[in-house]
Formats: sequence, structure tokens, C-alpha cells
Amino acid sequence: MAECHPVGFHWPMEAKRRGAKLIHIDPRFTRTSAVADIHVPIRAGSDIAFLGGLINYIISTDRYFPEYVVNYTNASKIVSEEFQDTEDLHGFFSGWNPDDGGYDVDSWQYEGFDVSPMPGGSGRFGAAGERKTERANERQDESLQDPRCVFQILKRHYSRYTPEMVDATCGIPEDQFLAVAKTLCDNSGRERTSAICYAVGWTQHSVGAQYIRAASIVQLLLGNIGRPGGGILALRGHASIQGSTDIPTLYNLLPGYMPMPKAGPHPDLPSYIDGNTAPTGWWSNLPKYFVSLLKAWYGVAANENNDYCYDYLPRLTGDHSHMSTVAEMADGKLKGYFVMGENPTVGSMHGALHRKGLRELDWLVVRDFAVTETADFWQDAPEIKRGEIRTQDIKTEVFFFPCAAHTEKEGSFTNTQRLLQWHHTAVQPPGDARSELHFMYHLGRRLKRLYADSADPKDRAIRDLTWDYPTEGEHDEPGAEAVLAEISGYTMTDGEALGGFLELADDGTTACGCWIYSGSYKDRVNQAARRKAGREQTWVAPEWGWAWPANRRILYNRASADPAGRPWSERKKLVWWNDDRGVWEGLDQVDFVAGRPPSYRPGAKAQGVDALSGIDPFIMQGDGKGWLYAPNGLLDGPLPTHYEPQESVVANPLYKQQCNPARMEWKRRDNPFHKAHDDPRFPFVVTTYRLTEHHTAGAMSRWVAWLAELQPEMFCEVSPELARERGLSNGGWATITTARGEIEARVLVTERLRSLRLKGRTVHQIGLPYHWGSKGLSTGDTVNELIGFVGDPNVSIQESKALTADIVAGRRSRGRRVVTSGDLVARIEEDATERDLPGARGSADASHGHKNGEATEGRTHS
Amino acid sequence: MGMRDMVRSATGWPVLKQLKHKDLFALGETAYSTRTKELAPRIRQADGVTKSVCPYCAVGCGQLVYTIGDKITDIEGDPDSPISEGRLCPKGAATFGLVTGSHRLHNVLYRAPHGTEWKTIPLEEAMDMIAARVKSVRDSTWEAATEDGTPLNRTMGIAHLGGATLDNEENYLIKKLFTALGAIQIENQARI
Amino acid sequence: MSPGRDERDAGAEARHIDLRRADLSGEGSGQRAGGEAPEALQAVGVWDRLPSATSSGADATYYDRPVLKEPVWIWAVPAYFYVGGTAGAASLLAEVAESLTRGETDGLVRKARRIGAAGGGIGTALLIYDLGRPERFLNMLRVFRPTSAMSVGSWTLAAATPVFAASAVLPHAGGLPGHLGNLLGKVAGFLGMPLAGYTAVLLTNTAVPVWQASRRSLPWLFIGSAMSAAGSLLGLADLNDTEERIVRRFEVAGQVAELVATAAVERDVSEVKQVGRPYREGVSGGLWRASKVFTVASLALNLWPRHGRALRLASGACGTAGALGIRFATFYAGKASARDPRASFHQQRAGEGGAAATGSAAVSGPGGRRATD
Amino acid sequence: MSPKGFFTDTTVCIGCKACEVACKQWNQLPDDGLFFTGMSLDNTIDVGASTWRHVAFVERPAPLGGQVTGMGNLSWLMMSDVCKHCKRAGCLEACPTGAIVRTEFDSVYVQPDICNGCGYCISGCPFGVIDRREEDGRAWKCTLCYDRLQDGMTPACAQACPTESIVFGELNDLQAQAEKRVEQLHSRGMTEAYLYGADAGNQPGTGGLNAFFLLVDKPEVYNLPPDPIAPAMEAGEAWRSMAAAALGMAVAAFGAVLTSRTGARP
Ligand SMILES: Nc1nc2c(c(=O)[nH]1)N[C@H]1C(S)=C(S)[C@@H](COP(=O)(O)OP(=O)(O)OC[C@H]3O[C@@H](n4cnc5c(=O)[nH]c(N)nc54)[C@H](O)[C@@H]3O)O[C@H]1N2
Ligand SMILES: Nc1nc2c(c(=O)[nH]1)N[C@H]1C(S)=C(S)[C@@H](COP(=O)(O)OP(=O)(O)OC[C@H]3O[C@@H](n4cnc5c(=O)[nH]c(N)nc54)[C@H](O)[C@@H]3O)O[C@H]1N2
Ligand code: SF4
Ligand code: SF4
Ligand code: SF4
Ligand code: SF4
Ligand code: SF4
Ligand SMILES: [Mo]
Repeated sequence: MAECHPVGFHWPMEAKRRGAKLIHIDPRFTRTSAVADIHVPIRAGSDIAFLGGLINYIISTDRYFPEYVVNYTNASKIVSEEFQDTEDLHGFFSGWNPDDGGYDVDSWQYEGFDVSPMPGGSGRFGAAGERKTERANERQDESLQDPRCVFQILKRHYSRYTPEMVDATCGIPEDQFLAVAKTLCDNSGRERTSAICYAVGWTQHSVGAQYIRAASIVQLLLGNIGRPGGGILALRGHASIQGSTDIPTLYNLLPGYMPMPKAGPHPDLPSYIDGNTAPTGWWSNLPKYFVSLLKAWYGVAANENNDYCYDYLPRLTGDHSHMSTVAEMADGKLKGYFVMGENPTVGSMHGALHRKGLRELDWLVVRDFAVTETADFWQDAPEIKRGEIRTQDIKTEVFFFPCAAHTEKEGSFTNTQRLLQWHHTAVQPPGDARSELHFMYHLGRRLKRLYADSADPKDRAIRDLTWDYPTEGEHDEPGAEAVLAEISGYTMTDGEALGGFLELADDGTTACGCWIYSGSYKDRVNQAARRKAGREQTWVAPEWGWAWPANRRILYNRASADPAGRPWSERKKLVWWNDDRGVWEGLDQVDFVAGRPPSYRPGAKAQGVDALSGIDPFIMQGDGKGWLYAPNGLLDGPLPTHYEPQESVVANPLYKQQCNPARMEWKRRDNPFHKAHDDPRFPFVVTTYRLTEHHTAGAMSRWVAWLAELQPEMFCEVSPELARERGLSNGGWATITTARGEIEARVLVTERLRSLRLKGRTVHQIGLPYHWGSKGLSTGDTVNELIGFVGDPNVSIQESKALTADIVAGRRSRGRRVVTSGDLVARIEEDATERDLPGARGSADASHGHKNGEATEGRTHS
Repeated sequence: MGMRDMVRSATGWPVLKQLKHKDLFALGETAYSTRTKELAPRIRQADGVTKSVCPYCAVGCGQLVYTIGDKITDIEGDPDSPISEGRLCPKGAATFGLVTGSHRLHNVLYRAPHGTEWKTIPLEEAMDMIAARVKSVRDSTWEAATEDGTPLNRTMGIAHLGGATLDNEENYLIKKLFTALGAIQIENQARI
Repeated sequence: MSPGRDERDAGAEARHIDLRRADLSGEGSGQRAGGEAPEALQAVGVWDRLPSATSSGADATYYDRPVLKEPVWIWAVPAYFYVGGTAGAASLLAEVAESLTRGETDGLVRKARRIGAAGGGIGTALLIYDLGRPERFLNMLRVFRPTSAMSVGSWTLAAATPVFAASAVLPHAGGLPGHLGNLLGKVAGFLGMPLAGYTAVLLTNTAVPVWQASRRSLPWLFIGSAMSAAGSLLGLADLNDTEERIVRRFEVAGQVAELVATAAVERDVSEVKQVGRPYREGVSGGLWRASKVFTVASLALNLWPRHGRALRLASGACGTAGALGIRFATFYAGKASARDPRASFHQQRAGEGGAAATGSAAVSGPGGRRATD
Repeated sequence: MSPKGFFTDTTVCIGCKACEVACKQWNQLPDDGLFFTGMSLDNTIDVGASTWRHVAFVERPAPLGGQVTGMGNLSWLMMSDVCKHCKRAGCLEACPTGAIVRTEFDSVYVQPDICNGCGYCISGCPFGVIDRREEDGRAWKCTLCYDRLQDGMTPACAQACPTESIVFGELNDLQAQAEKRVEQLHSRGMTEAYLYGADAGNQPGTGGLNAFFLLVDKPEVYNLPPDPIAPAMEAGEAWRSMAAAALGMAVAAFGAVLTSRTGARP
């Protein structure tokens, strides 16, 4: 955290000054470890074994927070008999469908009550069927003894995650593990809270989503969620990565985390509403938010008799995530590609496969500060330098547009605390540099002109699109506040700015571009631009910027009070129930149903938000409880389970199933994998990470002299033992190779990356900062040439934190080799069978990589 | 310069001041030059300070951007921000070098198919070319429905990448326009 | 002090900043840059051992990096030490001779005064040449700062140079100017003394261990070798017997003092083994030993009973070589000493740092331990 | 004005180098070239003419008090080095042109319009801070943001530091704060913490530093001198011996002339 969120790290250091304990779990001894109280090195890719060990410890030593667990989590819920655990099926849960390479989730449901999770997350695609929706039929055992209650299932699932198993799997000696477990438990409970901060060290795995689930279980058991000083803090990456998932330039989401319609299950508005609206919990409001979105996009054209223009929306037919799209591109199925504010040939996996895709395009548009490695793929690439590919043979037309910097345009970023902050224009952009707002707006106006008089029904969406934003200045820059006003929402009658999502209706009378941002333009005031100084406010600082939802700062903060509405502790109070005024009050905006007393219990037939009782802090869930066990919503199991990375050094010590069965795996000749474990050609564990001094793919730091001089050259970190074994010298050169490619790097031999002992076996690790590329004042080889396409099934995030590779002394022989061209293609053969139990993957089709575009396999007609 | 400073006003010669004030060591104010006496932070004469937010990471530290005319003279931390209280990390502190760096290009570049070099083209012309290409690809790769008639209403011929470094308002227009065009392969850094 | 247009462009280019977008008026914005990387950094070898190799234990250093900055002076400074010293000693001898004789040493006086004048001029030129910003040489006379040996020296040189010149030129004119010249000669002679010695104080009043350690002995060495240098130089000219005797005795006295002083310096710097290394090893060590040999040779030739032109030339050459060698040896010893962090660390740990001047060492370890504990 | 200065608590330094970059940005200094040094994460190596803040990285095969790591005997010390603005400043006392001056804030400031690059300050600094950049010819170092102080602004490095390892303020307040912090660290098991240069008693040779440090290992480990001295403190001995030697030279001159003259007239 010290490296990648240094100013954010001020607050843990402030807590440490006041006596808090800082625990850092990381394969390397980093700048965070240097100031931590406890640093525990862990084998990259084995955190679920570690967190499972914590869960085992918390339950077996009774250190969980009983009142919190019983009242606020689904620990007491009884699960259906059909459910079978990984203990029974060698690493599989019940419901695995080998032909499809995925789980049917029906056997995971509660007994007597079907809970659908966040919309769109309902199991595999097209899981239809009638659902049992009355909460009255829920069965639970508050004593937590029933063998089929969640608590006992949890206990049994992690029964083998003992301290010994943690030592054997993660390389963490028992005494160190117990020190961490004890310290965490000592600092949790009624009077004390602990927080868990994570970022891509946890997410970039083929089991990434389950890493976070495991941490949620630990925090729910300890009662740390919804309370000040507690919680799980995702330390998001870019300035507005949170914003770009809330208002998602993502294939599977519409603004406000509503799902994009799927071809099969949602042919029309009613099927979409029914498929995605949760009968109970806050998501029962989905129709208001969805209709308001369509009104914002299609204005008067959208009305109740044309399903509010639902038919204008394109439909998904599977996984169209980044890696799937690039695989399609490499197979020549894409014509045009816009890359705005990203540098995939350095930042994304397998640069060579990306460049192969770019070579197949008709045209590519890149918008950035300077020509990036992505924009220059046609003349500056390893395969071109080796002469395997010739520039003249590349047919792609390439446009490079200079972009305006954040100081040359106005708009809002959403930071990692869901806080919208407005940045104003300081100076005008130079020359032809323009903002993306300008580019998209004027592109849209040109397309509206081109389609102005088209009668073709497919073009109605463009013609009816509301696109009349006011422009200002010599460059006709569209007014960003006008766009914010649309995002925040207005009444269709008189265009009045809405105060929040409570005012949204599903009858077409309100328009709102993103329901969770509703209220960010309340009273026609740009709430994101508020700048009341922090020192003039409480520590919650509600009048600086605006946080979604409804300027609330700590989510699920109802859980900071006990079932009767009294703060768990005076020291850690946040919100509480004021019985005489009949309202919730406190330091933060309350995350609960307004005016609902703690004593409220829903009636038998209660539906929607009324189904939430006074002790259901987790209002987004169908059952209002924190999920220790996820009956629905995750594609790879209701409980986090330790699986080895795609390329590991060891066999899975816990189960016969080596890897996550539902992982996304692109089986292609140009995306070869190593052996599942113990590959003699690639004996070392590699992890990749950042340096404080550089920024991601490097375009924003390797061109800046004051940053480039701090970390001038690409280097790798190796332990003294590995250096001795491979003849590497500090300050010298080394070449790192995988099946996908090879790179060279300077060598930094350091004791901060000592080798790990796994059951008596020594495992060497190689550390690779991934910032370098061929452009800039400081240049170097790109780490991501080494990493293949493999991803997590739930969010399709790549696995770049744990893989295997080889390292030899000296610079690379002749020009860098990549697997998509030249002699590296033919040489690699591997057998992929060991990753899954025999028969687990019925057909090649079973791996997600081949699943996208089911419809496109058949002939399509337009 | 020091000496010209002195010659202009003989009494300005520090040694004479040294004698006058009986300042044996002349370690302090006696040895000041006129420039030092009039020293001021350059932002005192800035005619504008803009409230901004660091463009690098999601902590979202506040930044103050000082300008003199249409030039930026300093970008430092904003002490008012409850998140950062004026603090910055090396990247936030180097933002001046990013936004005023000489690496930034000011013109649109174009590489023709099979071309071996970039050439500059005007912005408006480039925008027209893009719009035309979007229309032609959309029209030629449109998928109205699947074989069994399930509506698809999309083009798989156009994709977009990027968003994490862009404003919410920009992400909104990108999602809104491309979805209206039927392009669904819209992705950003949340995947990597 | 705003730099000219092209200098601002060069500055912006060196900083990779676009002047059309940026205003460069900060404190360091006028610093010229853009030459290829500063030699100091290029000269830095890559640390090829384990990073934690020297970071603990008795002999800890920071990757063996110097704790001091190497003196930035070039050859012109030791050359000035020689020229200044010779001029100072020569002018002193000239004035003493002029006052205690009635004309029998006029030749010597004239030649010595000419050496003084030349020394003043050449010395000033050498110092200006060494400056980072030669065009600001007059700033040396902005203030008089007694704590700075260079300030004292600059004022001394500034006073001496015209006086040396006047005393060499005016007496020929005779009459009032002549008398004035003679009078100024006395001043010159008087100024010659500090001129010949202040340079030693200049070196020892620095943080460089080997110079600091010889603060009591180096002045004797520089003054002794100044006498030897002046004597050797004057000895080359054709002098009458009296003048020749004066010069040789003066030179011998100087060379004896020089040799005694070299021993004193060696003793001072070797109190702490690491501090004395530059006089034993490397270029400075070699120069040091060579210059002692030359001085001894010159002394021997001077004491040789029989005299003759050739003998005089040989002793003068050896004497000059010795004097020059001593100054360059001391100069390069200082550079080597500044590069060696262990010299400073061992010197200060041995009580020769702050403790020597104040009686108590600094706190420099856990539990408030003092440097010399 | 009362003396201002820095208290640098190296135990909370995370080696992020924000101080180094904030100083370069505020003062608009050029870079020092791009070299991989192999010295842990320190590619800056030292303060110098164009780098007025340098962050040292020390990987030690020794544990840090109060810290537990699974890496065995290992700790990683970081420290942001800067000009110490010494009470008795070697550079100030050496500067013949009066370019270096003592300001009303008790800081030591180099006037770039006066310095002629004589380089004497560079040899006078016992910490090896001030240096000359060849292309420029003048000596440069940290100004304790003398320009910002005119408007009561915090120095750029102190304002940027994410963990307040660098604290700017009134010197006496800082000294009190530093004493309390040492006690706090000792009570938490980090008994090796101590103050370096806090005042004249702590560091007699320089009379105390306006920019002083809390360290956890010997100064040498951070490339700091264990017992620095402002050279002018010992100037007296050199001047006295020079005077004696000069006198000796005069005596030798008189002796040579008196014993050689014959009294003859030309
Ligand atoms: N200075 C700087 N800051 C940044 C960025 C940058 O480029 N530079 N990028 C921003 C972005 S986009 C992001 S997403 C964030 C990322 O922020 P972080 O996630 O903090 O960044 P990383 O350095 O990639 O990974 C953090 C740590 O995870 C460790 N790690 C690797 N594998 C494992 C594992 O299996 N288990 C565990 N427990 N740890 C593991 C690595 O050793 C590394 O130290 O940073 C943001 N901030
Ligand atoms: N091996 C490995 N690979 C990784 C990771 C890892 O930990 N290990 N981390 C992953 C993660 S979390 C991320 S976020 C990615 C980052 O990967 P990328 O996002 O590809 O890397 P960046 O350099 O951040 O790319 C952002 C680009 O946007 C440009 N830009 C900045 N502002 C603007 C603007 O306003 N407009 C426009 N048009 N462009 C702008 C920048 O100049 C830069 O070139 O890397 C991923 N890749
Ligand atoms: S200053 Fe650093 S920590 Fe703050 S937002 Fe910028 S990059 Fe993130
Ligand atoms: S540390 Fe050196 S440069 Fe700074 S004030 Fe002290 S003597 Fe001068
Ligand atoms: S180099 Fe400049 S600052 Fe240093 S002593 Fe000489 S004149 Fe003074
Ligand atoms: S006080 Fe100012 S000049 Fe000195 S290091 Fe800090 S930012 Fe740089
Ligand atoms: S800014 Fe602060 S934490 Fe970062 S390196 Fe400098 S002193 Fe250390
Ligand atoms: Mo990221």
C-alpha cells in the first residue's frame, strides 16, 4: 500500500502512531513491510489457504463476534440437502456440469427460499426456472448447530485448513501464522475493529473473486463490516477506475451495476425486469432505475408502449471481456478498435497476441498524450525488430489523437472511496489535443448526421439518442456539468434536478443516467465540486465532493449498531437508532431503510424493501444478511476454495482438482501454457508488481524526467540463493523466459525476496515490476510479453500475480522472441490434462475462452 | 548581477555596509543581494489557482494548479483535501512534468495501410474519417438476431478499450454512444 | 538574474518541459543543464555486491559512497599555491634585502620584485580560471568574511597584486614615484608573508580529513616550500656573491623547514591510519615521495661545498620540482581523502571530529551513545 | 523570526521519494541522468547540485526493534537526506563572496546571483551536501524553500511527505516533539531510536542542526558523519601556525641577508 497508495497509506501510519498493529502479507519484503509491525511472506497464489486458515482458527478458537454473526450474517440459514462440499467431491461443489464447464447453482440455494444476488449474477447464463421468493419459508438455526446451517458447512469446508496446512501450502511457519491470527482477533470484536486492505495482489488470480470472498468471511465472522476502522477496502487502481465501473465502459454492465441484457433470457423488457429484479432487498427497485436510464438515453422516444426503447439495446451472448475480444481480434473477427486512455500492448497480458490482433484490424484509433507502444505496434515491436513481421505487410490503418490532460478539461473522477471529485480546467489544451468528451460528442453528432435520414430500424437507436449537450469555447467543448446533470437525473416534465434515487420512478416520469450517482447534481449544484476544507468538518467530511450512494461514506453502516440500534461501543459508534425521534442518526448518512426501527420484522408475504427486517444491515442482499456462504452469484462456488494458479510449482496440497475448474482458459496455439506444476523448464514462481516511482504501463512516468531518473531501467528482484544457483550478479543482466516470450532485465539481488520452504522443498521467487516498454526517456522490455491469457470466471480478470518462468544470466541472445511468430511458436508443447480431474471438462468448448459468441458459431442473419 | 549591483550604488557595496554596521563576519543580511531581499514564491504572481485532482491513482489527492497566463507554473498538493491534506506521492508531485512535458503531441497522426511512417492530418478531417469508418463497419457487420430469431441488435465489428483514466462524464458518453451503435465489446482496466 | 532567451530554451529542453505550456521561474530553473550526464554519476560504478553487504557491523558505510563531496578545484589551484607562495617569499626576501643593504643587493631586489609582480598577476589569473563563473570574480571582494580563509586570501591577493606591481615598476622612475615604489615594496614584503601561508590554512579549514588532520603542520610545509621555491627560482638568475649567498641561505632554511614539516604532516595525518593513506598510496602518495626526493636533492646540492653555475641550475630545478610536487601531492591527497568515507568515519570515531574542537563527541548511536564511546 | 527547521522521523519513512520529486518540481531542477545503481531502490545516490533531497535505502541483515518478519534477520531502513542548515555551517563560513547567507529563519541560503563557483563551500560542508553542477558552474543546495517561507508556506518536501516523516516547524517545538517520539518508540520496543543533531549538546561540532533526524542505526549506515565539525571551529590553530611559520620565514630572510651582506655600496 506504501508503494501504490502512498498518500492513502498516511492513515494506516497515523493509526500505527496511535497503537494500531500493521500486518502485511506479501511474497516480498516491500516498502509497506519496512514499516509494518508484522510481515509474513506468502507463496504467490496461495492466499485462500491462508485466509481459510484464519477462518478455521476464528471458528475453532471461538474468536468470532457471536451477536454480530447470528444477527447480521447468514450463518444460521439452512442450506438445501442437495448441496455437497469440496470435501466430498475432491475439490468440486455439487452442480458441476462437465459439458458446459460450469456449475448449476440450484443445489447451493437455501432450503425453502431462493435468493437471487445482485442482478446479472444469477448463476450461468440463462438460469431460468420458477423461484421460491417468500422469506417466511427461510429456515434457520440460531444456535448454529444444525449440520446443514451455513456455520457448520463453513466449519467443515475449512476443517483441513489447519496451521500445518497453511505452512505446507503458503510457506508460512505456524508460529508466524498464529501470531497474525491472534493479533487480528485481539483487535476485533465489540470495542476494537480491524480493516483489510487489498488490491491486485489479490484480484489478479484465476480465483481472484474468491480471494475477496474469503476476506469477507473473515471480516463478517469478526464483526468488522459496516463499522469505523473496519471493513474491506479495495484500493482501486487508476484515478477513476471506480468511476469507470460505476458508469461502466464494461461489456456486461449498464450504469449503476445493472446487467446488460442477454440474448437468450432477456428478449424483451418484461423478461429483463423479471430476470434481474430481486423479489426482496434493495434490488427490488431495479425497474425504477432501468426505465429511468432508458428515458435518459432515448428521451421522449422511450415510452411505455415501446418498452421504453428496450429493443434498442444490444444483447450479450456470452463473455465479451477484454481477453475474449482480443482473441476474436487475433482470429480476424474485428474491424475497428478504439483505445482511449489505455496501453494494452504493455499493460495487458501477452503483448504479442495483442499485436497479432491489431495487425488483423482494418483500423485502430488511439487517444493518448504521446504515441504509445500500442499506437506504434506496426513499426516498433519485438517481432518486427527480429524481422519476422514486416511493417509494409501490416494492413491496419492507424489514427493517433493527442488527448487533453486533466488540467485542460473539466469533469469528475471517482476515487477508491466512491468519492466523486471535480477537476476544473486550468488551461486550454494545446494544438489539436482535445478531451474524450469532445471526441465522443462530436463523433456522435457526425454519426447522427450520417444516419439522419435512414429508415433502417437498426438506426433508430442513433436517431433517437438524446445528444444535445451545450458546447462552449473556441473548441466547442461540451459542458461536462450538463452530462453530470443527466447522470444525476431530472424529471421528464420540467427537467428539475433530482435529489436522489428515492425519487426515481418506473413510469417514465424520471430520467437518470446512473441511479447510484443520482443526487450528484442535487439542486442544480455540482456536488462533486464542493470543496469545504477537511479541517472545517468532521472526520467523515461529508461536504468535500460527493460519494455515491447518497453521499454515504461507510456502506452497511447499520451494522455499527447492535440489533437494538445501540452502538456496539461508544468508541466505535457511527450510526444509531433515536427512538423518540423515530429515526436513525449518526456521523454518516445512514445506509438503511429510512425510519425503519430495529424492531421491525417483515410480514409473511412481505416483498421488495419491506422484506428487510430491522436487523438486516446488508440491504442489497435478498436476505439482508452478510453472506458467509453465497447461495448464488459466483460462478466458481459458494465458498472460497484453494486452487493452484494455472502455472504452479506444486500440486494442489488440499484437493485432487489442481486449478479452479471454472477458470477462463484460452486454449490456442499462440497462447501456450506450462505444465500444471513442477515444470522442469520453468522452475521458479514469478510475481509482478509496481514501483512507487512509475505508473502502470509507463507512459505517464517514463516520459517524466523527475520520475524516470528515480527508476531508470527495467530490473528483476531475485533472492541471494537464486542468484547463486543461476550465476546472477547484482547490477548485472538476466533473461527471463516463459512459453509466451522472453525479456531481459537488470538484476537486483536482495534478501527482501528470500526463497520459501514448502514441505522441505525450496521455492525460488522472481519479482518483476511491469512498467517498462519501448517508449519514453526510460525504456525496457515489457513483462507482460511473458504472461498468457487465463482469467477468473466471475470478472474475467487476468492471472498476472502468480506464474512460473525460468531465468538465466546475461542479456537475451538475439532480439526478443515472442510466441506468435518466429521459432518460439513450434517448440512449446504441454499437457493441460493435469489441471482438472479426468472428465471434468467434457469438451474443448468447456473452457470459457471458447464460450463467447455462442450465436456467432451458428450462421447469423441481419 | 552582484558586482553591477554594487557598482551602481557604491553605498550598496556590502563591505561598506559591513563596516557601517560593524558586522565582522557578514554572514547575514549584510551580504544579501537585491534579488534576495525581493525574493518571493513564483505563485505569488500567479493569476489563477485551479482546484484539481491527481490524475494518477484512485486515492484521489487534491491538487492546486497555479497558472501565469495560459502557462502552468506549479502543481502541488491541496491542503484543504480531507483525503490528502496537501500531501502527494512522487507521481502526484511530478504532475507538472506530465502535463507540460515536451513528449506531448499536439497534432493528429495518421498511418495509411501498409504505410511506413506517421503523417499529420487535421483534426476535423480525422474525425470525419473515423465517423465514416464506424458507419461502414457497423452497417457491414450488423447482427439483428440469432438463427432462431432471438434479437441481438449489435455489431461485433467495433470494440473499445479504456476508461479508468477518463472522467465519469467521458465514460458515460462512450457507453451511451457505443451502446446506441450496438457495439458491446466495451472494456477497460477493470479487467486487468 | 533572468537568463537570456536561448539559455531558457536550453534549460527547458534539458528538463523535457515545453515552454509553450510551462512557466519556468523557480529557484533552480536558472541552473544550466543538458550537458551529457554529470561525470560524478557516470563515474559511479554499479554496486555489484549484495545491497545489504556494507550496511551493518563495525565498518558500515553506505555502499562505500563518499560522505563528502570531492573538492571541485582543478590543477590551476595547486599551481596557484606554488605561484602565490613563491611570489610571497620572493617579495619578502626582496624587501628585507633592500632595507638591510645599501644597494649591494639591488639586482636581487629587482628580480625578486619582478617575481612578486608576475606571481600576483599569474596567481590571480589562475584563480579566476578555476572559478565556475569566472565573469563574477570581483564578487570575491563583496564582503570580508574572516571565517573564510579564501576570503582573507582573496583580499590579501587583491591588495598584494597591485602593490607587487608598483614596487617592481615605480622604483625605476626615481624621484617621488621611486620613493613611493620603495614604500609600497615594504607593504609588498609584509603582504608576502600571509600570501605564502594562507593557502595552507585554506586547505586545512575544510572537512577533508587529510587536510583537516594537518592543520598544525601544513602551514609550515607551505611556507617552507615557498622559501625553497623562491630560492630555487632566484638561484637560476645571475646574482653577485652576496645575493647568491642570501638566496642560498634563505633557500636552505626553507628546504630544512620543508623537510621537517613533511615529517610533521606525515605524523599528523597518520594518527588515524585511514586518514593518512593518500600520502602513502596512489598518485598523491607518489607525488609526495617524489617531491621529498627532489627537495632533499636540492638541499644537498645547495650544501655542496663547491659552487658553480651547473650546480645552481640543478639545485634550482630540483627545488622548484619539489615545491610544485608538494603542492600537487597535497591537492590530490585531499581529493582522494574526500572520496574515502572511511577516512571521515575513522577520524571522527577516533575523536578527531567535533570532539577535538569542542571537547565532546556527537551522539551517534542507539541509547545516546557518543561517537567516541 | 524564530528558527525554523525539519524533524525527520526515519521510522515512518516509506521511501516513496515524494520529497525528492516535490523539491525538483517546486524548484524546477533538472534531472541527474538515468543510471541503474544496484543500490537497493536508490538510483539517486546522494544530494547534489540538482538533487536537494535524496532518499537512502539500507537493507540490513539485522532485525528492527518491535518488528516481526518472516524473512528472518532483515530490516529495510529509509531516510530522506537534505541540507542540515547547520547552526555552525561550514559552507556559510567558507563562502568568500557572501553568496551564502544566514536567513531570518536561521536557514542557510545560497544566492545564485552572487555565487561565482569558487567551490570552497563544497569542501567546507562536513555532510557533503552542497555541490556544483559542471554545466552551470555555481554551487547549489536546499534553500529550506526560502521563497515559500516569505509567504508563510510550508516547504514543498514537508508538505508532500505522505507519512509526515519530514515535519517542518519552529525548531524548539520540533525538538520537544522529537524527544517525545523517541520515548514512544522506546516504549514500543524500538530501543535503538535516537536523535542525531537535535541541538548543540547532541552535536557540539556543528552546534546542532536545524534539520535533525531520528535514526535507528549508526550514522555511517545512512552516509552521515558520526561526529561532524564545522571546519572554521579549528581555524585558529591553522592561522596561528601560519603566523609562526611566516615569522620564521621573515627571520630566515633577515638572517640570510644579515649574514651575507658585506656592507659594500654598488
Ligand atoms: N506508484 C504506483 N501506484 C499505483 C500504480 C502504479 O502503477 N504505480 N497503479 C495503480 C493501479 S492501476 C492499481 S490496480 C493499484 C495496484 O496496487 P497494488 O495491488 O498494491 O499493486 P501491486 O504492486 O501490483 O501488488 C501489490 C503487492 O501484491 C504482492 N503479491 C503478488 N502476488 C501475491 C499473492 O498471491 N498474494 C499476496 N498476498 N500478495 C501478492 C506483490 O508482491 C505486491 O507487493 O496501484 C495503483 N497505484
Ligand atoms: N503483469 C502485470 N500486468 C498488469 C498489472 C500487474 O499488476 N501485473 N496491473 C494491471 C492493472 S491493475 C492495470 S490498471 C493495467 C494498467 O494498464 P494500462 O491502463 O494500459 O496502463 P496505463 O499506463 O495506465 O495506460 C493509461 C494510458 O492512458 C493515458 N492517459 C492518461 N490520461 C488520459 C486522458 O485523459 N485521456 C486519454 N485519452 N489518455 C490518457 C496514459 O498516457 C496512458 O498511456 O495494468 C494491468 N497489467
Ligand atoms: S498523489 Fe500519489 S497517492 Fe495521491 S492520487 Fe496521486 S498517485 Fe495517488
Ligand atoms: S549541511 Fe552542508 S551545505 Fe547544509 S548548511 Fe550544513 S554545511 Fe552548509
Ligand atoms: S561556490 Fe558559490 S556559494 Fe560556494 S563558496 Fe564559492 S561563491 Fe560561495
Ligand atoms: S525545503 Fe524546499 S528546497 Fe529544501 S529540500 Fe525541501 S523542497 Fe527542496
Ligand atoms: S516523502 Fe516522506 S515518506 Fe516519502 S521518501 Fe520522502 S521522507 Fe520518506
Ligand atoms: Mo489497476
